[in-house]
Amino acid sequence: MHFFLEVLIGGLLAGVMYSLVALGFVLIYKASGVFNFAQGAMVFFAALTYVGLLEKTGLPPWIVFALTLGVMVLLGIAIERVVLRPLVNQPQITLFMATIGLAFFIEGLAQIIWGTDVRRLDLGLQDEPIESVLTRFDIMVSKFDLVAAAAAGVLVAVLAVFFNVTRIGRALRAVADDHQAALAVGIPLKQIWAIVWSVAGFVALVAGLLWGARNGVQFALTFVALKALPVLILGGFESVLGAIVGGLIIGASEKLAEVYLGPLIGGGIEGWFAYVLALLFLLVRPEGLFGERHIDRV
Amino acid sequence: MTEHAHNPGRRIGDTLLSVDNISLAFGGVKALTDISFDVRAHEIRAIIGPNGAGKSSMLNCINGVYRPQQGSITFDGQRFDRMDPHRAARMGIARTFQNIALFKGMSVLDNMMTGRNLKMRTPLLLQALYVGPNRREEIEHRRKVEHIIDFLQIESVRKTPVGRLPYGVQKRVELGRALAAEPRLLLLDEPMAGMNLEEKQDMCRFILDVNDEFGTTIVLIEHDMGVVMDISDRVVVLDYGRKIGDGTPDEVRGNQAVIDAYLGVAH
Amino acid sequence: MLYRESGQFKTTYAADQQLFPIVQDRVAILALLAVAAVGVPLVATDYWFTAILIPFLVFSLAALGLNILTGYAGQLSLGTAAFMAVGAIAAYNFQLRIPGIPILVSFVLGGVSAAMVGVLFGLPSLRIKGFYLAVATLAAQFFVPWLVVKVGWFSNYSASGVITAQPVVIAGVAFDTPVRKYLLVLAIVAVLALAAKNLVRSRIGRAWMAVRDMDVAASVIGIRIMRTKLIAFAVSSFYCGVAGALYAFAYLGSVEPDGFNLDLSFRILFMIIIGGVGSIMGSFLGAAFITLLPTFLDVVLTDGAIALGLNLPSGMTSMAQLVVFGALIIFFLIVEPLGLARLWQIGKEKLRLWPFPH
Amino acid sequence: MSEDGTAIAADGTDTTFPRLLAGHARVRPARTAIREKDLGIWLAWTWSQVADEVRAIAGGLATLGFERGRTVAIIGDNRPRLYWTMAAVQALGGVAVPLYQDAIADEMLYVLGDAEIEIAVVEDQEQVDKLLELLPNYPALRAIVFDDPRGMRNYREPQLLAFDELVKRGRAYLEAHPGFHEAEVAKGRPDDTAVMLYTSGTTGKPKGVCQTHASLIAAARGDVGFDGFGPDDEVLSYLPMAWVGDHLFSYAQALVAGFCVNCPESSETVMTDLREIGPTYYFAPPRVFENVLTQVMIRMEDAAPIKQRLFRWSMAVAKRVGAKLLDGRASDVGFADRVRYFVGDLLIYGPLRNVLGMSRIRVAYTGGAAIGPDLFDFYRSIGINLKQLYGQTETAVYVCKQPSGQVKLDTVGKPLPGVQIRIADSGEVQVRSPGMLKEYFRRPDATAESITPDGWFMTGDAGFFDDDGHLKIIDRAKDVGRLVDGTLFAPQYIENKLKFFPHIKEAVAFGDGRAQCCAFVNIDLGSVGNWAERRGIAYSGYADLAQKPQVIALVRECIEQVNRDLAADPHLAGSQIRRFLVLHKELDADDGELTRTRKVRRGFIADKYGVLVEALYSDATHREIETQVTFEDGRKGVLRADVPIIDAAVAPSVHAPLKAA
Repeated sequence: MHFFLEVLIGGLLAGVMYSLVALGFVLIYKASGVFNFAQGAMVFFAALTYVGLLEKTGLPPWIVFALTLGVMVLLGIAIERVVLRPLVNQPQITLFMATIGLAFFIEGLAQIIWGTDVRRLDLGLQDEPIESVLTRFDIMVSKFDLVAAAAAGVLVAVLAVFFNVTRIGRALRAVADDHQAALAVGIPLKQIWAIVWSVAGFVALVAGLLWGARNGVQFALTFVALKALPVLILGGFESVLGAIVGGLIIGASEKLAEVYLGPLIGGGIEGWFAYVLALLFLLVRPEGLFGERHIDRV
Repeated sequence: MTEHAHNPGRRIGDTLLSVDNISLAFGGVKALTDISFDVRAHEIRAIIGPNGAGKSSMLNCINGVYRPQQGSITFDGQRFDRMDPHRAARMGIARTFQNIALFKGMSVLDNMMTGRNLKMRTPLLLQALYVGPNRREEIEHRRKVEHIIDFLQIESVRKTPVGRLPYGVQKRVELGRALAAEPRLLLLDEPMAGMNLEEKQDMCRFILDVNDEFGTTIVLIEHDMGVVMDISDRVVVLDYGRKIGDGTPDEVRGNQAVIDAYLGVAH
Repeated sequence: MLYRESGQFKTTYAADQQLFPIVQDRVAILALLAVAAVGVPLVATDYWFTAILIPFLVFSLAALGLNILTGYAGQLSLGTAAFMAVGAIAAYNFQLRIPGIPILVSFVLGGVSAAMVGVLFGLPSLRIKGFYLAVATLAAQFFVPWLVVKVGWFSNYSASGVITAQPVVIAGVAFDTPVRKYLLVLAIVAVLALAAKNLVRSRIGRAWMAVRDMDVAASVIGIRIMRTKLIAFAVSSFYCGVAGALYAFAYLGSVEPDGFNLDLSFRILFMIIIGGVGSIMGSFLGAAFITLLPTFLDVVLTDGAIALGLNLPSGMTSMAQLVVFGALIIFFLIVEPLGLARLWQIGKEKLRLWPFPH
Repeated sequence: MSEDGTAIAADGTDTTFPRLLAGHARVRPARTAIREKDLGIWLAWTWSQVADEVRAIAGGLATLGFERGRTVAIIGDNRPRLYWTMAAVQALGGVAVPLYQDAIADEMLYVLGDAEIEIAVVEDQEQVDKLLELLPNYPALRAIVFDDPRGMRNYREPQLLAFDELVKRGRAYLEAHPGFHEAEVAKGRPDDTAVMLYTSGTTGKPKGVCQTHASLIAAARGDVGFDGFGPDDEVLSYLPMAWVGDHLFSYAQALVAGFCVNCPESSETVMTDLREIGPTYYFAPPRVFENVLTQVMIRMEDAAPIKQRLFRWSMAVAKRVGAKLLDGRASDVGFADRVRYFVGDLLIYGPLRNVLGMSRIRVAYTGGAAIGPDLFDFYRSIGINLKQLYGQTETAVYVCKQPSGQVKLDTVGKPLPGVQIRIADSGEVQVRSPGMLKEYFRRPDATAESITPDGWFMTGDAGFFDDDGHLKIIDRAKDVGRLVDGTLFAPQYIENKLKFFPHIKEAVAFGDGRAQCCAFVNIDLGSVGNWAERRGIAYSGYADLAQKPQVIALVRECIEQVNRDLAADPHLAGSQIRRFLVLHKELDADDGELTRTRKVRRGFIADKYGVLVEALYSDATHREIETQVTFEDGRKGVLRADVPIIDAAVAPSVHAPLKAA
C-alpha cells in the first residue's frame, strides 16, 4: 500500500509537469484554434536559450531568465506574424501541419545557435526524498518533484486569474468563442494572438527549466510535447481545468501501469501507454473530459 | 414557362411521405414541435415560414441528418422513428442544401457521378484495375449523368472544378447531383436563394421539368412567395417550429395565422 | 505551347475517360517510363541507385499511401512509418515462416497486414476528426515499434529487433544488384501508382473526396462515411506496408524497428505537403524533393563553407535540414497549399493555353 | 481531292442531292459523314447510316401525306437530324425551307404563309411553343415534328409528332413499300427547287430565293474544285441553317465533296468544340473573326510582360513576312526572317492557331461585309489561309473567290469557273453564275427586278475589276455617286476605310454631285481617350477631346493614309478627302443619325448638319453650330460648338485619272 501511494504521488507530481506543457497547448488552441505541435520545440528552445545565455554571459540567473523570456516573447510575436497571420481562416488541419513545420524549424534553429550537446541545468533543487515525509509516512516524495509541481500549480493559478480577471483575458475568451464576433466588437485579434503566443512562450520557458533540470537540456525535451498530447485528448483541448486533471490522470496511470503492468509485458510501455489510454477514452467520449460538444448545423 | 407545365396530365398519387408528430430540440432549444404533414407522390410541396421557423430542420429530419426526439417518418409505407441518411438515400430521397454543399475539389462531372454512388457495384479491387467491369460501369453511369447535364444545360462546364463556377450554376450542379441519384423524393432547401430573376426563372423551369419528366416528388423550402404560389401544389407553413398552416397556395394565402406570422404579429 | 490539342476529339466515353486523354500526355508518360526502365539503368551509377533512386521510389510509394488517406480522404495520419514497419516485418515473417512462398506474395501479404493494422488504428476516425485523429495515429506510431522490439518472435529473436531481409528471388532471378533492385521497385511502384490513379478516378475515389470535401452532403448521397474512411485507412496502409517491405528488402536490407520512427512519418507527411495533397503526381514530386534536398543541402553547405573558409560544426547539415524542412512546410502551406503538383498543373495549363495567360 | 470525290462529282451534271447521298453511301459507306457533340462525346454517323436515316425520315414524311413540290419548314440549331430532314424532303421531290431559329413570331408567320408550309420539323420545345402560338393565325400548319422530346410530355396538340415516332412510322412505311424511296429519288429532276432560302431584304418583306439542285450542286462543285476539298476535310457547322452560307458549306458542298460535317454541342460551346474538332475548312463572317481577334488581344493584355513582348515581336515578324510565306513567295523573304518566322511559329503562331482551333485549317473564308486590314493581316500572317469571297443568296455565294496565293485585302478575288461578270454603266456588278436562283418564290415582280431580260442577276453592288482581274466591291450601287468631274464616289468604301482605324468610330463622306470629297469623323472615345491619357492630354468629355489639336492631327494622319490608299486606285484616286472635320458630338441612333444596326444615315446627317457641310465646301476654317441632343435619360438639350474645318493633303495618283466612260 505504501508503495502504491508512493507511485501514485510520484505519478501525480509528474502529471502536474505534463499539465504544465499541456497548458501551453490549451492557451493557444483557445485563442487561435491552432493545435500547436511546436509547443515541445518551444520548451526545448526556451531551456536551451536559458542555459546557453547562462553559459555565454555569466549573468545572474534571474537576468538570464528575463532575457530568455524576452526572446520567447519575440518568438511568439514572430510566429504570429509569419505563420499565423497568412494562414488565418485556413482549415485547422492546415494550421496543425504548419506547426509541425514550425516545430522542425525551431528545433533546427535552436541547435544551430546553441549546438547539439546535452547540457545540465541546475536550479539548486535536488531530486531527493523529502525527509520529513519519508520518516513520518515512509513514502518517498521527491523534493524536486514537489517544488516543480508547486511552481506549475502557481503558474496555473496565476494564468487562471490572469485570464479570468484582466481585460486581455476577457478578450481572449471572447476570441475563443467566436473569431468573427470578436473582430466585430473591435477586439484586436492579431494583438491577442501575439500575447497568447508570448504567454505560451513563458509557459514553455517554465516547463523547459523544470524538465531541463530534471532530464538535462537536450533534444529529447521536444518529446515532452508528445506526452502532453494524450493529456489534451483526455482533458479536452479547450479546458485549462481539463489540462490539469488530464495531466494528473495520465501522470498517475502511466506510473502505475509502468510499475504494475510493465513487468508483465516487458516494460518500456511509457512510450505508448498514455496514447492507448487516450485512444480508448476517445472512443467513449470524443470531446474529452471537459471539452465542448459541437453540433454540426446543416 | 408555358401553361403546358401545369397541364392536367400531372398525376398526383397516394401519400409517399408522411411526417407524424415530429419534435426536435437542440440541447433544450425546441426547433420543431409536433409537426405532422404528408406529401403525395408526384406533387410539389412547399415549406414556407419566417427565418428560424425550423424549415431546414424539418428537411434534416426527413432524410435523417437530424434525429428527432419524438415522432416518426413514414416513407413509401415504411415507418421510421429515426431515419438515417444512408437509408434515406437508399430509399430514394435526395436533397440539396441551403448553402451549397458541393464537393469543391471535384469537377462538375465528378460531383454528379458521386451522386450515383449508390447505383454502382464494382468491388474495390476491380476499381483499381479500371478496365473491364469498372470501366463499363463508369461509362454506363457517365451516360446517365450526361443526360442530366444536358437536361440542366451545363454542358459548357462539365469538366470545370465546381469552385470556379458562378453561384447560380453551382446551385444547378447541386440539383444535378441530387438528380443523378434518380430520387423519388427530392428535398430542395431554398433552391433559388441568392439568384437573380433570370436564374430563378431557369431554376423554376428545371424544378417543374424534373417533376414533370421524371415524376419526382418534390419538397422545397423557398422564400420567394411568388415562386411558391406559382409552382407548388400544396404548402406547409411553419412558424417558431410549429405548423400554422397547410393547404393549397390559395388556402394558405387566406389563412389568418399565416398572415399574422408574415406580418410579424405577436403570437 | 507543347500541347497541340486541336483535332483531338473523343467519340466514346472510354476515350474521354482514359487515364491520359491528351495524346501528348500519353506520349510523355510512356517516354518517362521508357527512360526510367531503360535509359536510367544505362547511365546511373550504383550510388545513384542505392542512395537516391531506390529510396525515392520507396518513399514515393509511402507518400502515395499517405496521400490516399490524407490527400484524398482527408484523414491526417502521423503513423505512416508504423504501417511501413508492419509491412516490412510481416513480409519478413511470411518469407521466414512459410517455406517457398513467392517474395511478391510476401510483399502483398505485408501490405495486407499493414492494411489490417491500419483499419484497427483507423477505427477512432469513426468518432473523431482532424488533429484528434492525428494524435490517435500517433498511438500506432509509438505502439508498433515497441511491440516489435518487445515480442522477439517478430524479428526471429534477433538483437534489439533488427530484421535482416531475405534475398529477393523471383522466378529464379536474384534481385541482388542495385540496378535489379531498382527495376523491381520501379515495376512495383509503377503498377501500384496506376492502381491508385484508377482508384481515385473510380467510385471509391469520389467517395473519399466527397467525405473529405463535405461529409454531410456525402452521407446524404448515401455514401457510408465510416466504411469509406476505413477503406481509405486500409488502402493507404496497404501502400505504406508494401513501401515498408520494399524499404527493408530493396533499400536497406536490414532494418531495426526504431528506424520506423516518428521522424520518418513526418518526412513522408512533408513529402505530400510539398508535393501536393490529393495528387498522385504530387506524391512523386514530394518524394523526389525530400529525398534530394538533404543531398543538395549537404553539397551546398559543405562546398559553401569551404568556399567561405568556414569551419562548420558537425551535424550542421542535419540541423540546417530541419530548419529548411520546417520553413518549406510553412512556406508551401501559406503560398501553395496544393504543393508542387499544383505548380505542375498550373504549368501544364499554361502550356495548354499558351500563348494566352492562365 | 481524292479519286472518290472526283468520282462523285463527275457523276454527271443531272444529279440531285438525294442521288449524291446515295452515291456516297455506295462509294464510302463506312466513312464518317456527320458528327454531333451530344452528351459529352462526338457521336458519328457514316454515310450509309445517314442514307438509312434519311430514307426513314422520308418514309415518315410520306406517312404524313407529303407530296412532291411541297415545302417543309426546318427550324433549329445545326442538328444532324435537321440536315437529314432536308435531304429527306428533297428525296420526295419537296422543297426544304430552313428558317432562322431566333426569328420572332411575326417574321415566322409571314414565311410560313409565303412558303405555304404545312409541315415543320423543329429542334425542341422552344420552337414548338413558337409555332403553337402561331397556330391560331396559321391553321394550315398540320404537322410539327420535334427532335428533342424534353418538356414535351404533356403537350397534347394533335399536330405534334416526335421525331422518333416519325422515323418509326417511316421504317414501317418503307417495309410496306419496298423500293419507294429509290423510286421517289429517281423521279427527282436537277431543275427542281431544292431549297428556299429567305433573304431579309433591307426593305419590304422577306423573299424566298428558290435554288435548284442543279444550281446548288454546280456552285458547290465549283467551290470544291476551286480549293480541292475532298472526303478528308472537316467543317464545323455553327452558322444558322437558314443562311445560305451554312447551307452551302454544311450541306451542298459536304454532299458534293463528301466531307464530314460537325455539329457543336450548344451555342455556348462552339469555341471549345471548334478546338476539339479542328476543322480543315472554315467559314465565318467578319464579325466572328473580329471577335476572336479581340479576345486574343484582350487575353494577351493579361499575359506576363515577357510573354507580351514575345507576342509583339512575333506578330511584327509575322506581319512583315507571314503573308508572303503563306502565299508561297518564300523567295521574297530573307533567310533571317524565315528563321524568325520559324521561331515565331514554334512559340506563338502555332500554339495560337491551336488554342483557337484553327491549326488544321487549310482554307478559311470570310465575306458578306468589308473586312479590316488589321483583321485580315492578322489571320493570314499567323499562317491561316483566310480568303475572301463574294456572292449572294441568289447566286449561291458562287461569284468570286480569292485564289490561294493571290489574296488582296480590298478585292474579293476572281470570278469562279463558269461565272460571268459585267459592270453595268451605273457601276453595278451583274452576274451570270451556275449558282443563280431559279426565281423568287411566287414573286415574279421581284424576280424581274433582279434579273435583267438577258439573264444577268443584278447584285446591287457597285464595283470594278482591278488590273489583276480581281473584282473590287466598293459600295451599294444606289449609294455610289459621281463628283462633278465625273469621278466615281463611293462613300461607304471611304467610310469603311476610315472606320478600320481604331481611333475612328464613324465617318460620313460627302461628294455626290460636288466638286470634291469631304468627310465628317467621329473619334472613338475609348480608343482616343486612352491615347490621350497616355500622352497626358486632359479632356472633359467627347466634345472637348474631339477639338484637341493633337486629336485632330491624329485624325488627319488617318485621312491622309486613306488618301494615299485611294490614290493607288485609278478609279478612286479622284475621290480623295480634301477637307474634313471632327464632329463635336457622337452620332447616335437615338438622334436618328444612325440606323438601329448602326449604319450612318447619310442624307439625314447632311440635312441636320447642313451648316457644317456648307462650311466644308467653303473656305471657312471653323464654323459654330448648335445641335439638339438627346441625353441618356431622354432629356433634350442644345450643344454649342465651334468646329474647326481642316484641309487634308492629297496624294498624287499613281495612275492617269480615269474618267467615267
